[in-house]
Amino acid sequence: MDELIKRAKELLEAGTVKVVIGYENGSADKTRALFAIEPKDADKLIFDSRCVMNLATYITKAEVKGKGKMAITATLPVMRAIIQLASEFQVNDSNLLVLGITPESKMIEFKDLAEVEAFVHKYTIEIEAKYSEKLEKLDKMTPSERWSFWIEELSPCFKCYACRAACPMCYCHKCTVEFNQPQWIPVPSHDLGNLEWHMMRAIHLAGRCIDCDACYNACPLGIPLNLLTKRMLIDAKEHFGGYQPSIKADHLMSTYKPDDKDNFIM
Amino acid sequence: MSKIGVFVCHCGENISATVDCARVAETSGKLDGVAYSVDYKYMCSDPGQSLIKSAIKEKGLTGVVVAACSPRMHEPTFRKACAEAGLNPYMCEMANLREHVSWVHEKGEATTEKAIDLVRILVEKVKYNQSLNAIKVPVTKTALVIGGGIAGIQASLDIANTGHKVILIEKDPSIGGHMSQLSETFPTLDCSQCILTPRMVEVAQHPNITLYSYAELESVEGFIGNFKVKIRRKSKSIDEKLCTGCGLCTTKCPVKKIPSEFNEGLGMRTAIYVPFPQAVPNKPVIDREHCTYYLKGKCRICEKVCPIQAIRFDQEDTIEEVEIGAIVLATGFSVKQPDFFPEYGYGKYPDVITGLQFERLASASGPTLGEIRRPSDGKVPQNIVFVACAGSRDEAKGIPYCSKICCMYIAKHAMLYQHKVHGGKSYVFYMDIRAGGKNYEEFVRRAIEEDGVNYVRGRVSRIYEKNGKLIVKGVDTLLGAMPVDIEADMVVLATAGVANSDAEALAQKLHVSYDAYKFFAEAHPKLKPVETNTAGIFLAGACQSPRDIPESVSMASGAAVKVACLFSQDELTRDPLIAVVNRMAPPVYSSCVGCFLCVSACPYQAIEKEEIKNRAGEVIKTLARVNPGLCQGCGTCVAFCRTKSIDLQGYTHEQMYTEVMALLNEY
Amino acid sequence: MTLGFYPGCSLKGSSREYAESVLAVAKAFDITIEEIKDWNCCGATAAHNMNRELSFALPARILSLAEKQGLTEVVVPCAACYSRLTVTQYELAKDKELKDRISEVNGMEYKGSVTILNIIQMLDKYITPKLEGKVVKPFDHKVACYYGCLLVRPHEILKFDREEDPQSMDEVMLKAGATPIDWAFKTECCGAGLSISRTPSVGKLSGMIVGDAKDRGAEAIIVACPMCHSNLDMRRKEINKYLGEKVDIPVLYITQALGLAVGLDRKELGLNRHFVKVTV
Amino acid sequence: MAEFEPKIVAFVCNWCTYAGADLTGTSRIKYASNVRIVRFPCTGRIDYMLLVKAFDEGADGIIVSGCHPNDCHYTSGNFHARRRWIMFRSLCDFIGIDIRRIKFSWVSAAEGAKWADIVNSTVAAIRELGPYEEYQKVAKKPVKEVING
Amino acid sequence: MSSDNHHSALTELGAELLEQSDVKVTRCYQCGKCTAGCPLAGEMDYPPSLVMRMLQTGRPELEEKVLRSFTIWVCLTCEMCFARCPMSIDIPKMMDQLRQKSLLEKKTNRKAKEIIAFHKSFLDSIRYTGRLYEIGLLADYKTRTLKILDDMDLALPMMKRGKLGIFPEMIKDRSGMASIFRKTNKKHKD
Repeated sequence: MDELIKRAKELLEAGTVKVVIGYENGSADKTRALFAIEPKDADKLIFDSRCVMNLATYITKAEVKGKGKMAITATLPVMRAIIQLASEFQVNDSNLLVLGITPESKMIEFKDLAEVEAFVHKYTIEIEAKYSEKLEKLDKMTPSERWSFWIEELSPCFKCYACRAACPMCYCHKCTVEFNQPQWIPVPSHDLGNLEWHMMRAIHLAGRCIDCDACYNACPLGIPLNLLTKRMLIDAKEHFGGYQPSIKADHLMSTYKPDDKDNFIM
Repeated sequence: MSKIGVFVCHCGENISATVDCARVAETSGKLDGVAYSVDYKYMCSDPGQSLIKSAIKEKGLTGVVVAACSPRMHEPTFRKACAEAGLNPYMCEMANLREHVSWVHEKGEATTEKAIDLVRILVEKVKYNQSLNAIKVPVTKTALVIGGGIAGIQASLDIANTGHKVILIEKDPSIGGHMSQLSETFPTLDCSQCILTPRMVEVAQHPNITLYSYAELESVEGFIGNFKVKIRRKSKSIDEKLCTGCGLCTTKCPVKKIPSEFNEGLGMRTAIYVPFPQAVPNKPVIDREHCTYYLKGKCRICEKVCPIQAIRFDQEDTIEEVEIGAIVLATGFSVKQPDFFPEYGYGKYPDVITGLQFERLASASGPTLGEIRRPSDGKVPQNIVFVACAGSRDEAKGIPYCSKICCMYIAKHAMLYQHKVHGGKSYVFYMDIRAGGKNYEEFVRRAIEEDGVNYVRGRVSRIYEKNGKLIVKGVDTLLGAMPVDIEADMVVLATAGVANSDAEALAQKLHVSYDAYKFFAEAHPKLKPVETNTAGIFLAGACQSPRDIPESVSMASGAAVKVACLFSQDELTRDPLIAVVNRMAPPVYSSCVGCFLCVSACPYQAIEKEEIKNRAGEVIKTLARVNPGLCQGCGTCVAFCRTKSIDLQGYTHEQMYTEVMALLNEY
Repeated sequence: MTLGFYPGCSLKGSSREYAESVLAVAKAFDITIEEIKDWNCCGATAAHNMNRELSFALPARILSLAEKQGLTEVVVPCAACYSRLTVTQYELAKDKELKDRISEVNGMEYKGSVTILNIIQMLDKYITPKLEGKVVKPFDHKVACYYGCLLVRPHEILKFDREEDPQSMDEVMLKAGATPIDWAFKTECCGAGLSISRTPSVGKLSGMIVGDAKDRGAEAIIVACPMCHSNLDMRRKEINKYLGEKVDIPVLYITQALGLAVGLDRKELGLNRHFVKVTV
Repeated sequence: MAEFEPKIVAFVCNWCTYAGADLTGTSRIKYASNVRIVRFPCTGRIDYMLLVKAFDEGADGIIVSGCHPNDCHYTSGNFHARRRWIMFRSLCDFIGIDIRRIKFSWVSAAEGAKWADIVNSTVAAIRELGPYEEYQKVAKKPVKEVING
Repeated sequence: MSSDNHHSALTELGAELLEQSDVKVTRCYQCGKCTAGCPLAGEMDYPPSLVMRMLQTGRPELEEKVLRSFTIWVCLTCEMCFARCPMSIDIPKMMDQLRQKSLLEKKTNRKAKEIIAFHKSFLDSIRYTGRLYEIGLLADYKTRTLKILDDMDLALPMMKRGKLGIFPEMIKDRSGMASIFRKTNKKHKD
């Protein structure tokens, strides 16, 4: 990725951006986020198949944002997240420059976010086959079986919130779980509280999740919590024709159509 | 620590008949935070309210729960009482023990338990109520009256005479409504047009009234005192300022065979037409659906004959935008049309007609100049049958209600027939004679005793033609249910009065409630008969339910007074039950992260962006802010906000959460 | 194309010409008719007058047999049988307890999966759409289409045509080249079940029907019910007595009239079996 | 043994269903007393988390009811609500919450009889389903046990 | 808990009619449309609307008169009254119920003898053969009513036209048929 390093250096040298966000080698053959501030830091930039973490998580963080204009190494999921965040007024052209990496691992520098959006729209979000199978299996179960499945799966969760930290859409300063007047979600890691936390997270991501699986990858217990968001993704498609992150379009769940289905309403 | 007072009302026996009110009061008294509880026969009465007021003062209550009827009925009453005793009115809540408990459940343990539950829920809610201050909004002192029948005319004149501006819109080319179609009026038999037309002229000439005929409501936004209304003025295809109403065009128009709406299809009109000679405004419109020029691109005869070149073929609809403080709905009613009575052959036999058609036959200005001649061959019917309740009181046909005006107009019709056709025989098939009204019963008696109308108690099963006669198969239930067949020359059906076909759409535009039959709903069946559930919108006449002329007129005057009361104030107060975005100490300022997804969820465009700046004037945070003037308090944003940063006063997160908790804890 | 067939008792006896004409017309349009095996009487008026359970058990047995035989659609030409079968299907669908009880009484499972067609529905679905070009001898007569009671009432259950002034038969006859007249007795009762036990009443009721058809110039009365047919045809003596004159307008089943229009043989259609000679 | 009496919570809007339930009373139509109504200004205000809370606290069934489409006092609160219900209902189903226990309905201010029907049919349906023990088993599980276990 | 006590205004017979045929007699407001359209109202001792009124009163002697009436037997079930009833009262279904009660309590009207005999002959025919055997029906009916000569003028021409089968059509499962009659006939023996 010499091209990436070269461009990052140029941007930092010229002062066009104050920080370049990308990946570097971490311990145990893993990659971690790199925040290049000095041109020389850019030498550490890498990009390969191990780079799956969603870097968009960082662009809403005050510590990063506060440094000035950012450039970011962005794979397709990262770009999707960026567009969704732009639609929610969290980033804009004045504070973010995108150094895109195509699915073919080629770098493209985008003039602005509108270009990023156009690029993102070339690819639709598709649920991977292995997940479709799992979802289908769950659909075939009786509600009671699904209930037991989820209670069992969610039971070990001790609310470390790694899923929340890894999710680019979870940028709220004060999450609902921290809302204590009233205490919506019970604090102890109890089956009920776990269930409510994950249900709430899923519904908050309805129409917003860009299916990057960062939450699942971050979970130390390997809980398949991305199944919940994938299910919401399928429902959005089935009932409302789906969605694509778009800077200007109205949000799927804050709008409606007069003919939304109501066959379940008496 | 809360000091809450619980006041349990017996509502006479309405509540106490099935709920043990003393036990409700006693049990509530033991609830945490309740300082005082009592039951009383009529809590809304003066002594009842005094009981609340003195308790507030003496016990230093911080909150009040009145367990009585629906809050939709008396919440304002009790909040006012609290305010008078120095307690913030929004610290008062009501538990609905009447409509939701005593009236819908049998006497018993479970019923009293439910009453106690409802009180407990509200006690818990009140603990989280906050003192709120009413919002003040200005008033635009112009009224919009929709519908130019007798009710709309009366309302417009009354409002205009109090010195306020009125805009009256009428969908037809002329005002006058159904009343202008009537022959004589019961119970006095004075000529309908003779008493109506002077009022119509007065409307046209009144300096405070702007009349838009051939116009319809396009849209409404805003709220009481501050409506923004768009009016569609349909193109009349003439220049109204130039037109003198000479009528030359209407005599020369070659399309002459259009069934006249005014004559209920019994007469014809031209494509460019004035609906009737006394029309106001007395200027023609072109009916584009029938005009040869609009259909085929050729003709323009009216344009050629018009002495002052007032025809405008290229005229388009215009949209008028006006600011309005109050709206009076006076859109009237319709009568059921053909195919509704296949067993009576309406629409199949030309001599089976509706009551409204009979009015046109009996009217001196009608197609027969007031002679009763049947439509098929113009003969004077020697035997005539009037069928009451044609559609009304007929659950199977979807109209279980009584149309109210038919009993009287049938008596009038039969009487007019007997006056006009000497030696003719008339029969009225009826089930009950509903003649409650000043001089009404006497009028019906006159028809029977003096004019010899044959009243037969029973309903007609079928009407069919045989050898040129209409065979009416009826029954006389007073003769041990004896079948009665009558050979008639003409049959008049007292067709049910129904809501207009566009009533539902109009109600939805205005956000007023309507009943199962699409008649507009009053805010309270007894005490708020001219108000709707939407503040600032009032009802007059038969759009609320079928009613006769005197009732429509009184209702119109009632609505006009309501408008005048509203316009007597320069400012209105509004409940402060609106959404608010939370604020916190710096550096957070608010838990709102400024995603602004709430903006598109808001039905009122009431959410704006607010920038928080530091001393240097730099924007450090952008938050949502609710415009209190625009917010109507639906709470759609509240349930949507991920960070729970917006809350709705009066229905806060804590209040609703607490209610749910209280609901089930001790179920 | 195979269609289930429930003839009912009349079509095997006093109204066999109805069955003959139904089968002839079906054959002419390549429809294979498969009779329900070992079918029983629907119970008619007698059963529902005398014994409610029996009045559901008998039709339910017929429908169970049809289900067993794998039939999905059954045409029931007799209006009375059509009414009984449809009412039973409706009541059993509404009341599970009754359904279970009837299955037990019959010793047969009843699912309620069969679609019941009356003769007009059958014609509308399978024959009239293919009629164009097949009408070789248009039935060029003024006809009074007589629906009777049980084809259209109660609408709540049958959901066929409309109760007052129905049109479906008129439309079929129009396509067969006839001129249906507008008349007043389309759905008045002919006396039906009282034919034998109160013959004079039937003479009067049927008389009014035939009288109105005559007054309005009908050349034939078209029916779709064997009971209507036997009253209007075989009771002509009593009818004429009531009317005080000899009226000889023939009464044809709709399938007979349609059969004539598409050029079928008069005998094949059973026209020779009528009491009032078919002159049209 | 006494018949199981389901606990039912109704979340209703003020302008249509609450008023409709008032009309049920004014019309003196009798219905089952198992239901407790919580009044909201609009179905748009109904937080789906409150539904979950109702189950947490022991509800056996829930009714959510508001204005028919186009009848909303606030123009579109019910439309927004409907869209959320579609997603929420599906999520509940996916999690294994028994969605037969959540009844959604439109009841207008004129439909007093419909309200009685909705309550009665919901009570009958929930009675048939029995107490929501499956959920309660999880909700009532002591916290300690989880920590130790 | 709620109760279904709101039918308490009904008598025992009224409650039975509601239970068995969904007819609530108090719904009738006596408009008479059923009578006006009934083809045989003129032959009834009490026209349909009067029957409704008699039942509404709840007076035992009037209920008794209804059960003993000719009306319930001469009713043709033509469904016209139900079709036009503004209150959708299913009078024909109610008539079925009244007839069966009248039979069960042995209160049948004497004038209805022939009608009932016909129904019985009809059902007997089905009971034994599964299908209607028209000649058998006629013969049985004539023995029951002693109306030997009625309709004889029809029989011969019918046979000539092939409209009367000489032998009965019999279904195979006749024991099944008999069992159906047995099981549904617990209440009344004829």
